[in-house]
Amino acid sequence: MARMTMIEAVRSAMDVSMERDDDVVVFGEDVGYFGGVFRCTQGLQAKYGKTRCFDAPISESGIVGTAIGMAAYGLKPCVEIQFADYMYPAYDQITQEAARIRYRSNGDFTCPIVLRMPTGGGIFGGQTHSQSPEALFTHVCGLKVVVPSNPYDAKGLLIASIEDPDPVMFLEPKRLYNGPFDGHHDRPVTPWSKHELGEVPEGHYSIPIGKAEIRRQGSAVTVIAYGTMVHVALAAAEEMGVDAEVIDLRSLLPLDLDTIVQSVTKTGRCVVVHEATLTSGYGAELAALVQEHCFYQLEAPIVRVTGWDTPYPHAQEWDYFPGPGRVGRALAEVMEA
Amino acid sequence: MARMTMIEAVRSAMDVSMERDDDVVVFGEDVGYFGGVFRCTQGLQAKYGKTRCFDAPISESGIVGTAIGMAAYGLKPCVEIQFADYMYPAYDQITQEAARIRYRSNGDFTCPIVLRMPTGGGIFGGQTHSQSPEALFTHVCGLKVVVPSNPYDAKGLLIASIEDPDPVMFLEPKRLYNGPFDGHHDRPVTPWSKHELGEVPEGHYSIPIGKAEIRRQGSAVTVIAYGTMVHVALAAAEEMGVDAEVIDLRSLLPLDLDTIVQSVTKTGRCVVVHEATLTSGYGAELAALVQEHCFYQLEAPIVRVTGWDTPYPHAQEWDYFPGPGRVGRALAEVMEA
Amino acid sequence: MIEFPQLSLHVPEPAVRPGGQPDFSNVNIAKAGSVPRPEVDAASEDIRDLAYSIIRVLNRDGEAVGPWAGLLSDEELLTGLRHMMKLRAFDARMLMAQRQGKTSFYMQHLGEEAVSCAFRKALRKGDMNFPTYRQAGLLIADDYPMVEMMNQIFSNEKDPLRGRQLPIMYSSKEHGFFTISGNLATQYVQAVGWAMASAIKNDTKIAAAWIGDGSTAESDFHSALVFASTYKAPVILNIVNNQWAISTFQGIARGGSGTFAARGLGFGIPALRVDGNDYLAVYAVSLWATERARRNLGPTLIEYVTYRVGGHSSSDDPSAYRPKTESEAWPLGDPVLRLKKHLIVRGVWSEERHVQAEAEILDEVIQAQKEAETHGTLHAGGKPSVRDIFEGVYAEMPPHIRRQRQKAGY
Amino acid sequence: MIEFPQLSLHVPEPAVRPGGQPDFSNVNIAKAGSVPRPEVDAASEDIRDLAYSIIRVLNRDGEAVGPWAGLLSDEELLTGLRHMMKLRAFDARMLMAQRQGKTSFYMQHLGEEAVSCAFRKALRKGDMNFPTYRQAGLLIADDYPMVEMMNQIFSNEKDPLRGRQLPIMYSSKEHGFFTISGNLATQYVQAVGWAMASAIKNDTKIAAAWIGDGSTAESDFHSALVFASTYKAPVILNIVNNQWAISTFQGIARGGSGTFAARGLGFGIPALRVDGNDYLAVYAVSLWATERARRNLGPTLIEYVTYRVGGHSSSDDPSAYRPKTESEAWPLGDPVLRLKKHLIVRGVWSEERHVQAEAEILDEVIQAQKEAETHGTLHAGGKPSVRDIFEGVYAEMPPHIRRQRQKAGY
Ligand SMILES: Cc1ncc(C[n+]2csc(CCOP(=O)(O)OP(=O)(O)O)c2C)c(N)n1
Ligand SMILES: Cc1ncc(C[n+]2csc(CCOP(=O)(O)OP(=O)(O)O)c2C)c(N)n1
Ligand SMILES: [Mg+2]
Ligand SMILES: [Mg+2]
Repeated sequence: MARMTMIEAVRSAMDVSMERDDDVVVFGEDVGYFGGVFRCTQGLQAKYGKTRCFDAPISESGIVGTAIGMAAYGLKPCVEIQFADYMYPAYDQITQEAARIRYRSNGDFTCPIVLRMPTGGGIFGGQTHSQSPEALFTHVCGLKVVVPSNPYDAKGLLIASIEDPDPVMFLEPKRLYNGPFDGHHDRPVTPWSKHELGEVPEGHYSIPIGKAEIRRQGSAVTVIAYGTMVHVALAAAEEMGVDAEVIDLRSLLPLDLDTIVQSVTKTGRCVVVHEATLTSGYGAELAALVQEHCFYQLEAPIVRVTGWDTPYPHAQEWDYFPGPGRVGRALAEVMEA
Repeated sequence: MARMTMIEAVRSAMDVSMERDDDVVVFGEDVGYFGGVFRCTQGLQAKYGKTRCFDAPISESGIVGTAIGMAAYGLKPCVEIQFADYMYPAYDQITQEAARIRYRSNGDFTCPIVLRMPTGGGIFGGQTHSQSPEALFTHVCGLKVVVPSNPYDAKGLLIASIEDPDPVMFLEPKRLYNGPFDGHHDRPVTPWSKHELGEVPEGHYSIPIGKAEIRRQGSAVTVIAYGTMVHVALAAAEEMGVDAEVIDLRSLLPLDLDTIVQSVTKTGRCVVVHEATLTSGYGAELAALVQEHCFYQLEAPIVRVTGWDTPYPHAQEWDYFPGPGRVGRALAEVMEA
Repeated sequence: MIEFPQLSLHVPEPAVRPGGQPDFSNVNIAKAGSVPRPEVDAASEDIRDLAYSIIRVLNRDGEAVGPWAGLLSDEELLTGLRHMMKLRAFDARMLMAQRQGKTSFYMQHLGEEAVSCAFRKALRKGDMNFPTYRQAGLLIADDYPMVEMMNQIFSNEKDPLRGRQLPIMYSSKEHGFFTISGNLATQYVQAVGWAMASAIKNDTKIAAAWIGDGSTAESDFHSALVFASTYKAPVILNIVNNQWAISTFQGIARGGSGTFAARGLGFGIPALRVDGNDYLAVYAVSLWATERARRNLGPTLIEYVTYRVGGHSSSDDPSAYRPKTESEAWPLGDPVLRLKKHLIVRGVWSEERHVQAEAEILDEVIQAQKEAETHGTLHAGGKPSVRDIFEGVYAEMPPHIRRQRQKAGY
Repeated sequence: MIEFPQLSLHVPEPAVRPGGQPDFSNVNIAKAGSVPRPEVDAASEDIRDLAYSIIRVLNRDGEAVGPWAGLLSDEELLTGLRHMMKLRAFDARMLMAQRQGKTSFYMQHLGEEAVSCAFRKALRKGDMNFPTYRQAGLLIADDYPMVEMMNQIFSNEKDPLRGRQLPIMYSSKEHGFFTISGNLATQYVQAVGWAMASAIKNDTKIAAAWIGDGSTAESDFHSALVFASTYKAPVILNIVNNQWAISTFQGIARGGSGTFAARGLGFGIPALRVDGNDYLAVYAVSLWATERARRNLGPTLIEYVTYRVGGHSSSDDPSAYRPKTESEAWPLGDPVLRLKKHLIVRGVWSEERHVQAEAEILDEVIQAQKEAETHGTLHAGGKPSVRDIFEGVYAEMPPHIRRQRQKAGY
């Protein structure tokens, strides 16, 4: 098995998919000749030709709009939005079109598209290169929302997304591209090659959308996380010496509620972590569901640890980012309650 | 005091504001000569001239984009989005621009704009004339989100919104335009002229943004609602004979958390009602906050009664709409738990 | 330093408002037959004039004249007339059904029948339209069953869209008719994507995008032109300029550009303007554009100059914003009457046969309606199921929607 | 029925890629002085040619020639040269500071200095720019203090934006410089709104919108042109065509239109193309356009033809997608060298004075940097407070943000 970074894993997923299925096409801003600003599509144009992997004009609505048309024709477009922060011009096409074409045509037309988008902060990208807009997708029925936390999952989930008959928002935590970042920004980064989930098969495999994974078994408290926050949560649990069970959701919509309910039923305590702003973030939905389904098992209020309700600041990045310190304090708070 | 429908109240708010302040301008699709498809701006062009009230091209992004520019100049634009369902092309301007201009310029520039938009279903408008996108705004820091439930509030809150120094999303539940609709679609509609909150002063007054109102005192269960659902909740409480306290939020962001916490602390039970789809709806945030702040007072899981997680269907409108039957059953469920 | 005077805002207004005399003297109408017909591989910069003129075939005397004439046989023209008459009769009946409460909403084509009916003739099986709500002629002229359309309009138990969509928001892949969106303009760029896909797959099918004059202001119009221009997509970019967008006259969307067709010029896309009430002209121009697309020469933009005679929709009363008699003053006449006259001049039609055809068509529509009504109307008879709310959000129903369906009792 | 061949997708490509010989022979460059100068009230349809040509003043010999010449005094030109040199020196230092880790990010103007520096000269106090990240010349040429710019770049304790914004995303209402957005094109339509407001208030101020060639593909570009055209807003719509958008050459955004200026023609907006590396030409065209706006004649679109010599940003290495020597082959030369030569030809400047000026300017920049650094750099010294994260989201801090600030310990 090969060692891959998350970038390589994502690239490999597209490569494998394009190889197997002529209908898979890849396009977006700078993805063609150059291979994308994060180099995720590097080499694909050379290998599959410029009508299957090409540069698009800087028009996110045009990219998604044409992808929808291609999908209606019968292709399977897997497009890149350069940063999740730039998906907003396409929000109309995503939510009013892609999400509802199957429904409104009663299956006469469908929309199997994937929108890949680098997400989250931690790279001093300021308010326009750091956003985590997942909750703006989870409120929209008809979409699927996937957030991998490691190379192995990234590849398996991306292949599953490309093969999925419905539109999938594929959010790639850019701070994880090169290693399992745990929020300790002042320490050297471990590369994926040193992590077991950096072991990625070269060929085809897929991971079902809608299944969470328990990254750490524990019995004292359940931490629900996804993307970068999985690694932050693991670090916090270790550092606090709390017997936490850490769930990596992987897919937010559909959600693996069973795994969550089982865990919280066991632990009686729950912390939800995400990088997006607090109010109306996906953590709200998770907290609402947990209290609904585990009310009688809960021994303490569910605590949310999230980005603050402010834009993502540039200089004060590490005071904004919900790092292991804040998650650790939340664990302590929940355990004491 | 005059009797006004909600349409007249909204119109009166704009009239009073334009009269008092030359910097208030009103524009949008069909709002000029014709006075808007719901007639909310009727007469304003004749009274204030066509450079203060005018028709805009069908471009929601252009409408909001130019409004932002006007606000940067020093005007106070109050624009109409013909249906909330059509705000999506402007979502980028709303969330990435209007919401952040004050913050990113450290107050050098500001964005005092109001976006009025008819919201919600109940008029057989299908999936593109029925949406309730409030949660897509409440997740965006920098915006304020207001939803009135009656003519008196509509006028006072709209005046406050126009006078507010920050961008306000003003969602007008269109099913309430002509009367306090309680979800009994098979019964004749009571007009606002028969309702005490249809009494509206003709002159200037304002209602502070961020203060909820208790519409019905009760001690057994707290129902949190806004817009049309306030009337549905009141009907359900009456019909079930449950001693419910019904809170009309009026403003979702900022939220009057104190009123909610006080009420749930008293009742120990809570039902949240909205018309938008369930997952990641604003009800999730409310449930998350209530369990966080009232955990030890809660005697039953918080129940959410909402639109289903599907597009708003045309023919099955009344099976989708969370009417008094469904709210009533939720009250019973919570009381029995 | 020069002192400049105070600025003032220019807000365009229509020539006349209710109470005024309709006036179309500002509409510059080329004589029938006067506009040249370039080769389909003409360079866009050599045919810029076509964006500012109006291609017309039928003259006042009902004769077909000029270089764009002569493409259709008697038979084909008779069929075309029948399509337009059918659409008109269908519209009248459905508008009435709406007034009777059998459906919630309706949108008619009165005065614009030639546009979609004649365009459809230039397409082939497998081509795809991305229509707005005002191109039902594409279905009628492709013999899509009227009963199906009505089932959709009535949201009844046989509604192919199971009650989910607003009336008239049809969908038929088989008939090359993409599912209509209630959101304006979104489909315009999707059409370009569909056409790009056909080119990527080295297929021979082409796409047609549709938009109204008012909706060209939307952003997706721009995206469509950008992508079509860059990738030379085999797509026809249709703009139906029926002079109005609800209460807003075309000047608000058009601004200072003179014509909507001119928008194409900024993209190097050949742009033609055509008399949208002239069945022959619409067909001729459509055929020219489709041939360009099929020969991989890229997109063509067509502006159809027509007039919306009826209200915007069943919710609209145009007398609030334009003179009641404005439609009578419209200088391009009525598409049905003009083709009828041409066929009479051609000697293959008569007043009597027209009256008879009208009766036959009405009967056909009434029969279809009767059949549709046996399956229910919006508030009576057979309905789609509540289950249908929950199905089809995804290919496979996820657990949370299943839970909700159960909660709803289904 | 005719059989048509298989379609295929056209994907535009630049003439050369890394390893190839730079080739700009396809760039059609008008002779300096050859393009006529119409009256500012010319009708847009009478000056369409200006969208396909290039207005130039400085010829190869450094002389100012033709109808667009003769507007600036020696003094003014010397100041202009100094502005461009200052911008260039500033860029060089700040790029170095970025490499040294004093800031996270930088974007330079190398090769494009004339555009923003000369345009600023055509504006008056109170006018408002809606710039992109590549118009810092608007600040430099308006004598905005370099120390302030550096404080912002270093996100230090004196950063006027309190560390909230990416480096170089300046804001200065006082200097007519709207807060820069990281989202492309959004500001283009806001500029039109600002100009409309000025017209609504019968003011005399005008606005300038700025966009890059690649970003014209964004939807807001269209909204801007629609609104500017309809309401005849007093706004200058600037397109800086520096040939590249990150790795994507201008052909991807431009498609088949020939030029970006041509986009204006579809809206009836007068559109001019100008040699963006010619300070005199940029100024002359800017003045023409601002006068049009001030006389309430409506918007003008200007395409500045220039070349991005450096990387897109400090994160970019252009040698991955274009020949390393491409910038040397760029036929319009270097704006600083061209103005320098002109001033020498004019007899008011010399090589020696230039070298001396360079040294003076470098010193000035270094002094400013020293001062700025006493207030801190991104990772060292004085910083904005954590409190600053929470302030300014709203005019008044709502309770939930106050709670969060407290939670953060501030
Ligand atoms: C995004 C969006 N904005 C607004 C509307 C409301 N609306 C529906 S039709 C219409 C007018 C469209 O006019 P035009 O494009 O000229 O088409 P026509 O109705 O004349 O065929 C408007 C404003 C909508 N459906 N979608
Ligand atoms: C909405 C949006 N999409 C994508 C980006 C990423 N991006 C930043 S600059 C850039 C290229 C812009 O090129 P151009 O408009 O030519 O301006 P230039 O950098 O050449 O001055 C891209 C794609 C962005 N900032 N915003
Ligand atoms: Mg129209
Ligand atoms: Mg560029």
